[in-house]
Amino acid sequence: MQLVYLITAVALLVGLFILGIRAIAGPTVWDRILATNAIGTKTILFVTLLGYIAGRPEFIDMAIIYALVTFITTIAILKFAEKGRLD
Amino acid sequence: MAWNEIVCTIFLALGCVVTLTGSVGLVRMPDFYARLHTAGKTDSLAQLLILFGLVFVTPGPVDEIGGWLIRVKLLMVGMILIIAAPTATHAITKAAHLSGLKPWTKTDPGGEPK
Amino acid sequence: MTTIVIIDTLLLLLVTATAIAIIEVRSLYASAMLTSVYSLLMALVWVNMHSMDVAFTEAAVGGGISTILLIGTLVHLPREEKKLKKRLHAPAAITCALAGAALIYGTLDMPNFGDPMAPIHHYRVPEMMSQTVGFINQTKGKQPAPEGFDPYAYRTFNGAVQGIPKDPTDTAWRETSIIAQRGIMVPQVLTPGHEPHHEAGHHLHPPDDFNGHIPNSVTSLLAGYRGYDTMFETTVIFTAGVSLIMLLRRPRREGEAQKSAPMTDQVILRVVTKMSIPFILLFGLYVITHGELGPGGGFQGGVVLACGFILFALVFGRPALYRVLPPRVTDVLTGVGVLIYSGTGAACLFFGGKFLDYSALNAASPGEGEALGMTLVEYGVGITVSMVMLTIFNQLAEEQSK
Amino acid sequence: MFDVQANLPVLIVTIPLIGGILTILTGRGWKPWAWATLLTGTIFYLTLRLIVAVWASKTGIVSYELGNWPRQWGIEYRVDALNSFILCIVAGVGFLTTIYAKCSVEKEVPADRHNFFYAVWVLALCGLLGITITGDAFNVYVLLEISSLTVYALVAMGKDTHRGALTASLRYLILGSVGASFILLGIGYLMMITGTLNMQDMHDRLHSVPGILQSKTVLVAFAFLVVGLGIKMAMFPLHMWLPRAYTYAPSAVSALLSATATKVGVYMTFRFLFTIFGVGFSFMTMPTTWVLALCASAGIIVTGVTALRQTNLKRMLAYSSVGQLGYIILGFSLANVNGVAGSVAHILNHALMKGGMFMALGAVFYRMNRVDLRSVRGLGRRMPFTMAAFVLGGLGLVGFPLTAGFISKWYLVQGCLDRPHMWPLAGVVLVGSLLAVVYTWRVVEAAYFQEPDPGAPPVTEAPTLMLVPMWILIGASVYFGIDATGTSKITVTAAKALLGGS
Amino acid sequence: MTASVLGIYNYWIYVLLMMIGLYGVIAKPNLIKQAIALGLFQTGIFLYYISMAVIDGGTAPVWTTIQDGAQKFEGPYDNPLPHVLILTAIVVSVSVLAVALALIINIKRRYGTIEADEIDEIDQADRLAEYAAGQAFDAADEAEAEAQPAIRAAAAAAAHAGHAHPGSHV
Repeated sequence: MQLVYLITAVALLVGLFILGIRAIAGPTVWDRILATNAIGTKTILFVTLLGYIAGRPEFIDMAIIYALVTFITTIAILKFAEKGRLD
Repeated sequence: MAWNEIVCTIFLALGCVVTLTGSVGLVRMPDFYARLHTAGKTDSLAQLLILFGLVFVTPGPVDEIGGWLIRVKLLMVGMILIIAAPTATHAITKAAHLSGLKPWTKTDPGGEPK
Repeated sequence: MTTIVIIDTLLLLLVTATAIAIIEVRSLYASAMLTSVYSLLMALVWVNMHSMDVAFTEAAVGGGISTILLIGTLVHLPREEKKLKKRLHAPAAITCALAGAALIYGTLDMPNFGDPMAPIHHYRVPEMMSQTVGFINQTKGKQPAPEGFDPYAYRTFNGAVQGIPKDPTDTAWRETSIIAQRGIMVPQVLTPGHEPHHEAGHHLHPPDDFNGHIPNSVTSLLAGYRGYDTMFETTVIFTAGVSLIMLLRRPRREGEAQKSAPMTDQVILRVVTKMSIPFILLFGLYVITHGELGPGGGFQGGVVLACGFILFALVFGRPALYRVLPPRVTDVLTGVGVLIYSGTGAACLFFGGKFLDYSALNAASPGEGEALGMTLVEYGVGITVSMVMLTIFNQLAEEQSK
Repeated sequence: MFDVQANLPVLIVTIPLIGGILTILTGRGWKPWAWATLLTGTIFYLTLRLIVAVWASKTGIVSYELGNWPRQWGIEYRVDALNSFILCIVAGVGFLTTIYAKCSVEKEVPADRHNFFYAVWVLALCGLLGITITGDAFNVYVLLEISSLTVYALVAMGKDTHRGALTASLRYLILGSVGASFILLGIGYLMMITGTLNMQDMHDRLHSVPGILQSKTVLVAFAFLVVGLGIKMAMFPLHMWLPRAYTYAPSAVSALLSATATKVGVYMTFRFLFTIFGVGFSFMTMPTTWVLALCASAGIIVTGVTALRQTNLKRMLAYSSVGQLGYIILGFSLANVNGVAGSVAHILNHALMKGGMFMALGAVFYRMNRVDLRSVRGLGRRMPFTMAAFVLGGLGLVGFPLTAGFISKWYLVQGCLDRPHMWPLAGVVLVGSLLAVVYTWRVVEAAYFQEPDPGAPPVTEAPTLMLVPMWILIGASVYFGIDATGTSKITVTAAKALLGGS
Repeated sequence: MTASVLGIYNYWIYVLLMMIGLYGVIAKPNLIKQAIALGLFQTGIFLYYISMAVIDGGTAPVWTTIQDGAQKFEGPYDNPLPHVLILTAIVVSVSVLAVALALIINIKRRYGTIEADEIDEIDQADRLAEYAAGQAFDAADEAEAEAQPAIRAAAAAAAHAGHAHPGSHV
C-alpha cells in the first residue's frame, strides 16, 4: 500500500510542479491566482496523503486548516486584484 | 491486497490521472478562461476521488469512535473543498470578467495579452 | 524512511525552485502570491518530517497571515520592483557562496539525517520526556529526581540504567540502548519501582497516567519546560502589535466615516462567507482547546480566529468589522492575553511555587494544577495572537490620508 | 504574599513585562511616564537587592529554576558577579533615562501615543534585562528578539523629527534580524552537537565528551555566533546600523540605546565566548584574539577619524560609541584579567558617560531644535549645566585622570602590556584618546569660545527634570573615577570568574 | 561521526534556502523583496532545526490515547524539542515581518520610493543639506558653501529623482 501512496504522492508533486510553472509564468494576474488556488487544493490532498503514509491519519485537522487558509488567501489576493485595497 | 485496498488504489489512480490532466491543461490551454475550465473542474473531482479513496483504507475498526472520527473528518474536508473551491473559482472568474479580460477565440487571439 | 526521503527530496526541490522564483520575479504581487505557495509547500515538508505543530503554524501564518499582510502593504506601494541593471549582484553572490560553504563545512561532522544516535536525541530530551512521565503524576505532582538518577545514563530494554561508557570506540552499549533501538521518545516510567511496560520485548506504550493529561508532547514542552520562552514569544507578538499601532495608526476624529470597499456584490461569496465564519471561529476555539491532545494550540488557534475575522473584514468591509470588534476592544484584548499568561505565572508565585510552576495552583492535586495552568496559558496565547494579528491587518489595510 | 528575596531574579524580568503591558491602559498626559518611572525604579531597587544577594551567597551565584523544572531541562536564571553588575547598569541607566524622557518625549513623540511609547520602552528594558539574567541559550534568542523589535519601533519614533529615522530603523531591522538568525543558527549547531540548551551544561558537554570541541560543527557555530554577536554589539566592520539609528532616534531613545543595548550585546558575547566555549577554545584554539583585536583597533581609529568630520553632534557621538565599543572588545579579546576587567569597567563607564552626553544633546535639541555644531555655539554661557555635563562626559571619553574613563583605559593598557607582542594595542588606545580629545575640543570651542549665532533663538537652561538624571550619570562617572575601589573589586572578580570558568 | 553525503544532504538544502534568502536581502534594492527574502532566510534555519528532530522510522511526537485501537503507535517518536523552539521562532519571524512592513509603508509615505538605492540617494542629499547648514556658520562660510555647487546640484537632483519615481500598476 505504501507504494500506492508513494506513486500518488509523486503524481501530486508532478502536478504541483506544473502548476508552479503557471503560477510563476503568469501571464495575467488571474492566471496566477488560479494556479495558486489550485496549488492550495493539491497541498490539501497531499497533506491528507502524508498522514496515511506516516500511518497516522488522525492529523487530518491539518487539511482543514489548509482549506481555510487557501480560501482566505485567495479571497484576499482576489480582492486586492479587483478593488486595489483590502478593507 | 484486501478488497478495501484495491478499491482505494482504483480511486487514487483515477485521482492521479485527473490531477495530472488538470495540471497539464492549466499549462497547455490558450487563455485564462480555458485554463479555468480545466483547473476548476479537475480540482473538485480529483480531491473527491482521492479523499473518498482514502476513506476505505483508514485504519481502525469501524465500530470504534477513533476510526469514524477520521472518516468523518475526511468527508468534512471534502465538504469544505466542495464549498470553498468553486466559490473561489467563481469569484476569480467574475473578477477577471469584470476587469475586462476577453476570452480567446481562434479568430480573435487577443484574449491572451503578451 | 525511504518514502520520507523521496518525498522530502522532491518537495525540497520544489521549495527551492519557488524560493528562487520569489526572489527573481519582478512583480511584487506575484512574489507575495508565491510566498503563500512557498509556505504551504514548506508546511508539507514539515508534515513529512512529522512536525505537525510547526506545519500547522507555518500554514496558518506563512500561507495565510503573512501573505495577507504583504498584500495589505502592497496596497500602498508600486507593484513592481525597478528593473535592475545587472542580473547578478556579484558581491552578494560571493558572500552567500562563502557563508554557504562555511555552513556546509559545519554539517560534515554532524550526525546523519534521522540518526537516532544524535546527541540531541539521547542527551537531555529523553530525560525531559521521561520526567514528564515519571516524575509527575496526577495526584503527586512534580517529583524530585529519584535517588541515583543519573542524567548522563541511558536506559536498556529491561529498564536498567547504565552509564554511557567513556571510551568513544566502545559501541557495544548501543546494542542494548533503547535510544538506539527504538528512538528516544518511547515514553516510559523511569522512577525506580515503576517498571516500564513492555510486552514481547518491543511493545512499549505509555502508562495510563503519564503526565496526567497532555498527550501532545510539543504542547507539554511548550507550556511546561519552555513555558517561559512561550511567554516571551507571546510578548514578541504583542510588541509587534503595539509597534504597528505606534507607527501606522492615524489620529481618528469622532464621527469620521471609514471608507471601505466591501465585496458584498459577489452574492455567492457573501453567502458562503456568512455561512462559514461561525464554523471558522468554532474551529479556532477547537484548535486552541484541542492543542493538548493533538496538533494545535494557542498560537495556531489564535491565527485561525484572526483568519475568520479577516475574512469577515475582506468580504463585508472593515467598518463592519469595527462594529463587531471596535479597535478599542482589540487594543485592550491584545494585552489581556499576555496578562493571562504572565498572571498565571505570577499566581503560581502567590500560591507558594516558583514562577510558572503550575502545579502550585492546585495543592491537593498538582497534576490538575498543571493541566489548569497549561489550559489558561493556551487561552492567553490564543487571545493575544488573534487580536494582534487582527490589529496588524487593520493597521496595514487602513487607507492612508494623502 | 510571596517571598520576594527568593524570587528576585524572575521579578526583575516579569515586573517590567506585566507593567509594560499595563502601561497601555494608563491613558494620556504624564501618567504613562509616571508609571514607567515607577516600574523602572522598582526594577533598579530589585537589581540592587540582587547584587547584594549575589555577593552575600557563598558560591557567588544565585540560580533560579523557572517553573521549578530542573535546570538541565527547563530554563534557568543564573546570576553571578558579572551579570548582576550589568543588570544594575541597565536598570539604573534605564531608570534615569526614563525620568529624563518626560520632556524629551513630550517634544518628539505625538501625544496620542505616549502610552504605547512607554509600553514599548519598558518592554525594551525587559528584553535587555532578560538577556542579561538568563542561563539558557534559546531564551537569549527570544529575549534578544523582544529587545530588538522594541528598539526598532523606538528608533522609528524619531520619524516626526527626521525621516531618516525610518530608514535607520529598517536597516537596523534587517541587519539585526540577520544577526539574530546567525545567533539562532549557532545555537542550533551547538544544540545539535551537545544536545542541550543550558549554557553551563553546554560548556560541560563541550569539554567532557571527547572529540566534540574539535569537530567542524563547533567551529562553524563559533564563527557564526561571533558574526551574529558582532552585528548585535556593533563591532567595527559590522556597525553600519548604529550611527544612523543613534542619530535619528528620539533623544531619550539614543541615550537609552547607547547606554544599554550594545552593552548587553557585549555581555552576550562574554557569555558565549567565555561561559559556553571557554577561554581555552575561544582564545587559544581559535584566532579570536587577533581577529577581534584587529577589528577593535581598526574601529577605534577609523570611527575616531569619522567622528571628527561630523557636524551633527549626535552622529559624532554615535561614531564615538562604535570606537568606545572597540575598547571594550579590545579588552576582552586580550583574555587576561586586566583586559577583561577593563572591558567590564568600560561597560559601566561608557554607559554613564555616553548616556549623560546623549542626554545633554537631548537637552540642546529640546531648546534649539537641532544638534549640529552650529547650534551649540555660545551655549556654554546660555546652558551652562548642560554643556558642562557634556564636557565632563567628553573628558571621560578621552580618559582624563579623575574620570571613570581613565580607570578603564588604565586597565586596558595594563592588559595590552600583559600579553606578549600586544603592546602596539596600547598605542592604539592612546591614539584613540587623542582623537577623542580632538572631537570633544571642537564642541568645547564652539560652546565656550564662539559667539552665538545671530539668528539663534534666545534660550535658557534645560528643564530640571532633564538636568537631574544627566548630572547623576555624569556625577557617577566622575565619582567612579575618583573612588574606584568598589567597581574595581566587582570587575576584577567578574573577570576572574569569566577566565577561571574554563 | 562519519560523514556520508547521503546522510547529510538534507542539511545542504537548508543551506541553499538560507543562501537564496541572504542573496535576496543583500542584492535586491526593493525593500519588500528584502523583507520577503529575510523570511526565506529564516525559514532555512527553521528547516535545519526541524531536520534535527527527525529519527529514522519515527512518528509525530503526539501520543495516541486510544489503548487498543489500530491507530495506537508505539514509537519511536521524533524529538519534540526543536519543534517547540521553531514554533517560537516562527512567531518571532512573523512579528519582524509585520514591523518591517509598517516601516516600509512609512518610508513610502515620506520618501516616495521603496528602492534602497534611491532612498540612499535621498538620504545622502539630506545629509549634505544638513552638512551645509552646519558648515555655513556665517557669511564667509556661506560663500564657501556656494562655491561647492556640485554638492548642491547633486543634492537637489537626488531629491528630485527620488520624489518623481512613478509607481507602476498591474
